[in-house]
Amino acid sequence: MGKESINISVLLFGACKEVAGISELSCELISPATAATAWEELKRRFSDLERFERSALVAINEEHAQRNHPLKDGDILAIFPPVSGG
Amino acid sequence: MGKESINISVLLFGACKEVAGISELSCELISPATAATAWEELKRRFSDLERFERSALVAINEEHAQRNHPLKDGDILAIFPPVSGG
Amino acid sequence: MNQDIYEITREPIDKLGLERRLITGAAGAVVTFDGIVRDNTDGRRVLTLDYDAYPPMAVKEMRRVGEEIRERWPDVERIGIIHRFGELKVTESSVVIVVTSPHRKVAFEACHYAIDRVKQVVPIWKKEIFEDGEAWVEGQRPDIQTV
Amino acid sequence: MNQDIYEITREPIDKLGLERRLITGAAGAVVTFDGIVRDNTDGRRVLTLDYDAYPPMAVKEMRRVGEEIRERWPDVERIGIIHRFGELKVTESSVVIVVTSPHRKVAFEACHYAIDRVKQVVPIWKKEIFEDGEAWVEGQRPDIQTV
Repeated sequence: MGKESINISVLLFGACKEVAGISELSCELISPATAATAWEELKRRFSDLERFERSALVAINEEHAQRNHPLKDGDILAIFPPVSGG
Repeated sequence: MGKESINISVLLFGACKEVAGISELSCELISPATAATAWEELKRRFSDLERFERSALVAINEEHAQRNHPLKDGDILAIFPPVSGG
Repeated sequence: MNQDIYEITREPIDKLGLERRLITGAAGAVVTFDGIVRDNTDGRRVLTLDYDAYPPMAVKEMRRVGEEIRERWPDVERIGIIHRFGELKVTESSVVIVVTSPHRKVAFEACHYAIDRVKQVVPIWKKEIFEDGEAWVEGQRPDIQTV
Repeated sequence: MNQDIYEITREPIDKLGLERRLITGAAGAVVTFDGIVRDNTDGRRVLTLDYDAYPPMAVKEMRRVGEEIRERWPDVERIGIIHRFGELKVTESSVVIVVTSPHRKVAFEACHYAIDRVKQVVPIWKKEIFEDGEAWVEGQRPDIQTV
């Protein structure tokens, strides 16, 4: 039997969305996975995201989170540059 | 020939107006006169103004002034309690 | 500076209109202070406030407050001050002050300064009408006039 | 506290309507911050600003800013924050924040704090569209997320 996998939704915002050319996608990850695992997978698919390696922030289920935060099946992961509203 | 006299307009505001029961009057004063001279004359006419002896402020021709400021013919003297707008 | 606005009026203050007259493409921050008639003073129920004013001098003093602001905060873009007088009901605006500037810190500081100064120097007096009586609000005697 | 207002919208912000929904007889001071699209950034002419947003999270974060305010300034009466997104023209409002309190100092301080925090934590991003190009505005990376 293979390793267990989880499915998450990924949302991209701001310059991350523009560079990737996509705002929303699904992602299947081998468990255990963290936001960092998903980020590596995203960079593989959209290599231009590499430029946000140091700056990108993440939120999990609409809450700011660290990149080492674990992901579980059904989570919504958002990835975006530092905010610039106002 | 008698002493020279000047005519001024007096405006009362706020509690001063209410206590005197008048908002505007003319006043003839013997020259030289200051705001304090006019104030003495007003207290003679409206004795209840006495209660503002220490607090009343004056303006001459729409500018804040000291009570020892000289008055000249045609001046507009305003007398009022400390302001409480806003 | 010529487009600043200083007015005194018996009519309800048109706050949105005042802001519209002051907003320019150069101003990124608009800070507005709106002074509202409260329903109580230290717990005693207020029915209305009755404002007396010396209109021409009030406008001069408001203009002077604006000049003080421009000396202290040269980055200020526009200033507008409208004070109402006559009888005001609870939740009506007695004074509206608008300050615009390219960045927000200056607009906040200048607007706060403006209402502090208006309450110190502009010749307006208010009487509180309570359910069971009335009383003129005692202002502070300013240092500049200690005679 | 339940009557505070936190919204995100593509439509022009109804500033006067927001204020009206928040004004109560207990509040003597209403301080409003209105963030306006400036016509230039460091002298370079701006045509429009294009705001991207993560709406549900933005509302959560605005609500959290409101909670911070109530901890710091218990006298605050009402808080309202509306942020707009989409394409905004010069002199249009991107964000309006209203804070009411019995006395003015608290309302000024809390409103200033609110816009500072909104710019730090609410997930919204703006792109400046110039005559001759465009650029995302770089936000500050917050300390809380240094990984």
